Amino acid sequence: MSVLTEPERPQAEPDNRAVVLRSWKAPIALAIFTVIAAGLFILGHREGTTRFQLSQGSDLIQLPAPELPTFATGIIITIVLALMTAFAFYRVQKYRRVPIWFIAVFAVLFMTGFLTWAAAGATVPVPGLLIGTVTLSVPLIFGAMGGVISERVGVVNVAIEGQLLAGAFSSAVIASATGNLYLGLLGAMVAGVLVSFVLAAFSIKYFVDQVIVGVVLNVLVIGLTSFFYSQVLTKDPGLLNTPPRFSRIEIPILGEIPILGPVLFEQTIIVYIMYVVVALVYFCLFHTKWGLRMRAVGEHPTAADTVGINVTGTRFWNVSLAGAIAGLGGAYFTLGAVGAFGKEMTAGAGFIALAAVIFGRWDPIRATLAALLFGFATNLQNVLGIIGSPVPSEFMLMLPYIVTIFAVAGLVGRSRGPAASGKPYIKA
Amino acid sequence: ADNGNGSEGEALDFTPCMVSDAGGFDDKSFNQLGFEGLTEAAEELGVEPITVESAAETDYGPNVENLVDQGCDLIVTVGFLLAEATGAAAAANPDVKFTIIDDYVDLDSDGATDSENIKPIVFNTAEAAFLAGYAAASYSKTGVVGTFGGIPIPPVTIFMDGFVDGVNHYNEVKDADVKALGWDVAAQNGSFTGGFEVGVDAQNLAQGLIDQNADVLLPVGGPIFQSAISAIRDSGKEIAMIGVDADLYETFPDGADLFLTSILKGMKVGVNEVVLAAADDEFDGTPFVGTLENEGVGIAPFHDFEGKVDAELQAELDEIRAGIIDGSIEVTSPSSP
Amino acid sequence: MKLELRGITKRFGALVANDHIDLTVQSGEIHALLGENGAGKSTLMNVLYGLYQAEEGEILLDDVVQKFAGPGDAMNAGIGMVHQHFMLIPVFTVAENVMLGHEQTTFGGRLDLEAARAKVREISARFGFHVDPDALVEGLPVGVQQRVEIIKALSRDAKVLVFDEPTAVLTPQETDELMVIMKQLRESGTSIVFITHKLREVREVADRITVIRLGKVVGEASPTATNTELASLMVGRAVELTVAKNPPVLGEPALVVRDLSVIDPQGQVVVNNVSFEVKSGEVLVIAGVQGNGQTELTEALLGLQPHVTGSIELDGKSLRNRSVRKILDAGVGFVPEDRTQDGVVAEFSIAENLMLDRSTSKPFVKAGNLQLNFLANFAREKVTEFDIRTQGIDSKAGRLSGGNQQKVVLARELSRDLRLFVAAQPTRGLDVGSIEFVHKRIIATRDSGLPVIVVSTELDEVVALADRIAVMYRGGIVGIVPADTPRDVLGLMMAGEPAPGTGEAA
Amino acid sequence: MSETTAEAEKAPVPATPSEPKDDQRWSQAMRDIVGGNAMISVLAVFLALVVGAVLIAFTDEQVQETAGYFFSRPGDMLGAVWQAVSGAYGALFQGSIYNFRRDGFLAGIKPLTDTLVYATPLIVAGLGVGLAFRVGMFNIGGRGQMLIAAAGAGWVGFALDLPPVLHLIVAVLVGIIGGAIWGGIVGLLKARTGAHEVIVTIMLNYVALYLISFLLRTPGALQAPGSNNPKTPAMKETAIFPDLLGPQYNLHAGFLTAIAATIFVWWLLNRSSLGFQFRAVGENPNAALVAGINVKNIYVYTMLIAGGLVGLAGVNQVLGTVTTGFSSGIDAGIGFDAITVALLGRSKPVGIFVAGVLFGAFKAGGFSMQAAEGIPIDIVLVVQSVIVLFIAAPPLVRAIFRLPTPGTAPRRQLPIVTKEVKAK
Ligand SMILES: Nc1ncnc2c1ncn2[C@@H]1O[C@H](COP(=O)(O)OP(=O)(O)OP(=O)(O)O)[C@@H](O)[C@H]1O
Ligand SMILES: Nc1ncnc2c1ncn2[C@@H]1O[C@H](COP(=O)(O)OP(=O)(O)OP(=O)(O)O)[C@@H](O)[C@H]1O
Ligand SMILES: [Mg+2]
Ligand SMILES: [Mg+2]
Repeated sequence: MSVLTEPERPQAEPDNRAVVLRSWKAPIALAIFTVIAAGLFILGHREGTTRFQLSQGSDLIQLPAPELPTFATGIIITIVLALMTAFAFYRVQKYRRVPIWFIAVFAVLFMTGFLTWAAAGATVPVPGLLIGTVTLSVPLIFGAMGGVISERVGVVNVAIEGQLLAGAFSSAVIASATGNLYLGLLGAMVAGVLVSFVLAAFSIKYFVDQVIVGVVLNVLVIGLTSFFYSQVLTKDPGLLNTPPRFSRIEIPILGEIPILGPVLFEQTIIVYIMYVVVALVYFCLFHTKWGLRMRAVGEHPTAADTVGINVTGTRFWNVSLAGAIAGLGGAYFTLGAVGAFGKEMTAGAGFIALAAVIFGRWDPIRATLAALLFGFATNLQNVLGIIGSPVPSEFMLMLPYIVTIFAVAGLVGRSRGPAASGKPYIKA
Repeated sequence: ADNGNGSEGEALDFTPCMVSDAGGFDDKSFNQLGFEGLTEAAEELGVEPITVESAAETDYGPNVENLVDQGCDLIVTVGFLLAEATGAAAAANPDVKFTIIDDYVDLDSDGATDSENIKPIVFNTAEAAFLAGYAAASYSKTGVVGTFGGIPIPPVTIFMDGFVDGVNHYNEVKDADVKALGWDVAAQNGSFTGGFEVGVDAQNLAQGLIDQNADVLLPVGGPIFQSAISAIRDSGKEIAMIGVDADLYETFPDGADLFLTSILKGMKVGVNEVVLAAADDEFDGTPFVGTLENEGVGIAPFHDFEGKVDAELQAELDEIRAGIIDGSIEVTSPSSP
Repeated sequence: MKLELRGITKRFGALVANDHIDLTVQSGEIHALLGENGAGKSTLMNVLYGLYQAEEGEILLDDVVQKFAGPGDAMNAGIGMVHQHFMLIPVFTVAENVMLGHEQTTFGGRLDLEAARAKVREISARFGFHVDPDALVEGLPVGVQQRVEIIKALSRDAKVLVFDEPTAVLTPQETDELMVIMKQLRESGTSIVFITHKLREVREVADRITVIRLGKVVGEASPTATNTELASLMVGRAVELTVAKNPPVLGEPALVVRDLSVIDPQGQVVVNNVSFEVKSGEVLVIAGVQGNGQTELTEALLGLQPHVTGSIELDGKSLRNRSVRKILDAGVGFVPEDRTQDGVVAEFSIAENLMLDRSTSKPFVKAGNLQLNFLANFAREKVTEFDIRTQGIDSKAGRLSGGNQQKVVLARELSRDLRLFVAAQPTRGLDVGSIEFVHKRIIATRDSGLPVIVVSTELDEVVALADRIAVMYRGGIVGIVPADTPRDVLGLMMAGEPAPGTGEAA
Repeated sequence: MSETTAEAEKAPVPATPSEPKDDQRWSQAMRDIVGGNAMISVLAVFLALVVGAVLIAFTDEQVQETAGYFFSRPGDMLGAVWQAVSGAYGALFQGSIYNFRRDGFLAGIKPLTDTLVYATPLIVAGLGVGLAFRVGMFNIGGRGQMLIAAAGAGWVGFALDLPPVLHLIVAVLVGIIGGAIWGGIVGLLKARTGAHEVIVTIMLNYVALYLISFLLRTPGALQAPGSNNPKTPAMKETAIFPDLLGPQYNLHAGFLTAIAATIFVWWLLNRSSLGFQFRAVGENPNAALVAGINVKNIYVYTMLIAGGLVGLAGVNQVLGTVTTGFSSGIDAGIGFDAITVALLGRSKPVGIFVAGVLFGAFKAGGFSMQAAEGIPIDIVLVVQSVIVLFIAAPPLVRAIFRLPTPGTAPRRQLPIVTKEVKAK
């Protein structure tokens, strides 16, 4: 037998020695954007100046509107972006992370450069851009809150689209028939809950794959609402499909804050409800008994069961709640924005909301931010289309979707959802 | 629901039918107007029409074929997308009459409609839009007017072409500098919602134009004008709109106070007349081209805006109309029929 | 509190997991429940805890019949349980886990985390635990997680405490500490049901022993009974508790590992600079408490870990930074530690599982086509050779019992042309009969002249199989010692103390 | 083998009588048939038709009128209900299988061939979605994949001049490759960055839509020369799928591609090495990883093949169904319908084939239902989704019909959502 040559000392040392793994994703993404910036701002040379309008005519406090020389600004911003990219590479080389605020600053700079370039010789209405961002995001945020709640409790909610559409439909019909907007809102919530009931019943009671139920429910709701729309609503639109619309309410004082005031505090009641919902979902999810229990059920239902939590009931009621919230989002289409129901009027917003949930890593605040990002990209497309951007309109229309792909692939990547999400809880 | 053949006692044995394009009959635009024209004619004749909606472009062929199966005598198809289906069915069923809106069905590109039994109904909307553009420019106080569309397809962009040209004509004549946002005629590029749904997108586009100080809006594309109304109401500013297809002052009373005028496209009348003619066995295949001259297109009265527009405006418009009709003012659009 | 179970019967479909079981636990008694895997112990306890509803029988506490609709009722009645598989939410903190289910709230419905923290600190202090109430459970070592489970039970004033195999994941030292705690609890009047497979522990703390086999109570025993007596009562026949093996015939060092470190995706160093070698014809057992880097070490050998530094050489050829496919092709046989997760595809047939890691090349695949006839013959052969108890080669692997699943994995790996065999926790969760079988095959593999690495947390198994023992602690190797090293020394090494006089080896 | 089977009985299993008597065996067989899958499917279709009937009756004007005086003359309303429902489903049948109003069998059977035409893209796209399901991936990107494929095949079809058979083959291949690339992007992003395929496929649908819209209105790209409409020219004769049954039927050779694709996917999944790896990854990615299967590559291959199959649906649309040129709506929602087809077919090739034919029949029949009875085609969506819901929940169907539960343990659903490989 031989003598071992192993070191005598225990090789082990404290366990929690952490090492930062080098991830080149961030610097590479920054590099790509820097190249795009160079391509557009410098090679895609545009002359003139770009005006950034910061206040609206009706604002109490009028901010000056800065004017930037387009080409010079483009060059400067490109240089700064290049330096930041180099710095990011340097950090990663040295095994350090690229901080998130760094990426945020980069993004804002890039966006400023892009706006300056695209709106050469024109005015960028910053408040309008932001107001549109909020309004476009409203249904997405409601939908995302529905998604967050449902998935946190362990039921994948692919049916957000169906919940939004059902909410839009019933709120239009009810508000139109009764003339009462609040009954319309209530109707939207009830409709969302009904969709949720089916989702819950099939996935919780019959253990049907949640994604299947969700997908099928979307089809079902599209079919039903379109059917009733053609067969019933169009026969008497005056009675059934001309709901009143919420008007904007300006909140005193807050509404006067420069830039943000008009963006956040001159909105319809649905938007204010949305602020409350987001805040409540955040607070309740992380700071109340309800939230603790529902998260437990979504993470480890058996463990929740062993401490006496009714898993099935918790899932059922929270999925229903999710439906109610998403239903409210649906009401925004009819009572908040347009004032009439149209076939398939949600046009995929539910899927975007689902994307926001995943992008926002199942966190209400981040999901809201993700929805806002999407709204911003969409509205940027609108605004640039009007200003007359040099890019063909179809490519502008693609923008929000491409931004989302970049964000999901580049920034989020593999994200960990609630552990038991999507899994039925089967008890002996 | 009986067996479709419309066998209602002594009534005329004539079944007029219609196929929508993917927009459906409630698109508040040409499908709907055509539909109304058809139903009114049918009522007048005392016959039962059959109408089917298409959900996708693969549906057109089967829908037309199914209507032939149902024994239709006249089939109205709506939109250029149905050209092939119409042409094929017309060739296969020479004794069934067809009418198509917004296309000539010239699949063999010989400059003429392919079958005798097809009557195209087309409109040179640009002419009317030109007038509306001029009126908008004249009315605008901010010097900015704007337009946006649903999807960049010819039946939509032809409005935008005419409108922007009309604004430019005003600038030339009056040496003014009214800006028309949302459409670049030369590049054929502009702002679109990406669909014909009323919704948040359309509202934001309208909002965006308002942010650019536009005080006359021309939303083109089915029901999306409703979103523009929402945006105008929300802005609280004094902004006028121009309707399309029908006189929206009449057909959409909720927004009546906002319509400076509307660009009229005589689809309802056109379809109505073709159906009645066909029922009387007076169908012929000569295309109907709606122009200012034959009043197939036109603009609606100013209604509530009568007092707010320039006193001379109506006279100027009449003059331009005459100019267009006699050819001294040329209005062209890549999308003109 | 006195606990009494009368005539409990619980069926899972056709399977009778508990068959009219009677059990009485006196107040202030530690009552051990013995039985082989699948005997029905956990099922019985889950019935007691209200998780399962029994078809027949009743539960009495202090002679009062109880009606438990769910665990909530059982807990309110004073029953607490430390589950075999921990019932903790990994992403919650200790305090959150402890308060879950009976949360206190303050103004506005806000969770009163402070109260929960205080409770954790108070109970920790009482039993000398060192548990940080704000630590995330997923970051805690298993031993500490178990303490959290105990705190959880105690925070609800449990009068009857069930410990379901609590020692399986503990070092011998930790086990001893747990024994002390159990005795402490007994002093305070708590009744305890203690489930374990380790006869030594039973004899140390139990006041009485009940043995269950195939869902029935087969007898009572006193703590003074011998190991052999208890084992044969459990299994129903005499069992061989040791593995017969010849001294190893050692060859050249075949596997040489130098300065191997593994960093996990979170950036933690999980294997820290280890070096060792295994000769042909030798079994090196890697001992240690679960979670000390053994898993990652074996995964690194198989190329499953993305961030590995150092060198791994098999027969002089480097295995590092090669794909799993290449490493398998180089002749590494691997029995993963988590059978159901990593070993078999439950929905695949036994035959398909037998070709799982040879799905790309001959003899199972020719020109992209599966050779189903060949596979069927092969599978039938292996089912016979490895005594896999099944309806047929086409039944799903998921339907097999744990032992038979393990045999499928063994059959698959051992039927390849191997140069090295790595088996992680090969007998975990198996009954005595299957353990015997697996051990024999491992020794046979060694005797065929292959280097063998076995990872095990069970001292019995370590001692039974090893030619040499490497003990891991917190990612490093504490020492490599001969097979005849005394158990208490091994125990200390597993707790991180270097072996006395290291450097000597068999 | 026989020995081990006998041995297996030693486990603490069932107290079933060792020798079932004949009648018992018979009743067990009955139970299996009545409680089994085929029966459930039939009943689910039946239930869905009942739901459809309720909606049809509910919105029928005649029924609403007669309901007003239901209590005085109930017969009227029942008659109206019967009228509405039988009329609708009669039209559905005549539009999808056999039209009695036409003369002769050859004309009467035309609807059945139409059904197969509609079934073709549903089958191939369903195969693409189902294949991804089997690997645990959720391909909602059918729309984008079809559009790109249609654009590719269409461009070859109208812009190139090639000899007859070759032209068709090249067009089909280019289309399939287009779909495969659009799908492959998803697989690649998932494998390399972990991006969730659900998000990426949804986003790529829109990107494809706008990309194609742009090309359609760009002269020199897809737009028909000399026209200002966003529409391509007609396909050249040489690139069109030939008619299978002569010109009086619409059935074209594309249907053969659906059969071929079904056989191919069956072979792939059940007989090939790659398919074995696909299934392994779908069922248990961790075990697959340990068994040396490169899970990331499998994701990429899956999405390539799935995208190619869905692409074939797009190819069928432009070279078979609508050969006169297409616009951006050419996908006709098939990318989404394919999901329900795949679900109904339980992600198995033959099941998908049958489901595709069923849904094709609904589609064909839906048109005639609309034309004959004025019932909006949306009702078909309702019926289809209700079928899938019921089929997915056999216990519910059994409960409704009070059927016995079959002896076997409940079937586990095929995996749908990716079981993520544990972080390594
Ligand atoms: N939820 C369940 N469904 C079906 N069968 C089950 C279930 N839980 C346990 N069983 C079966 O019941 C029997 C008893 O299992 P149990 O977990 O009680 O055994 P045990 O004695 O605790 O074994 P171990 O020592 O391995 O923990 C086993 O055959 C097991 O397979
Ligand atoms: N889901 C199932 N469906 C059908 N039979 C099953 C299922 N699970 C287990 N069995 C059968 O039940 C019996 C007991 O299985 P179990 O897993 O409890 O075995 P075990 O006693 O734990 O054995 P081992 O010690 O080998 O793990 C076996 O014969 C097994 O084949
Ligand atoms: Mg147990
Ligand atoms: Mg077992």
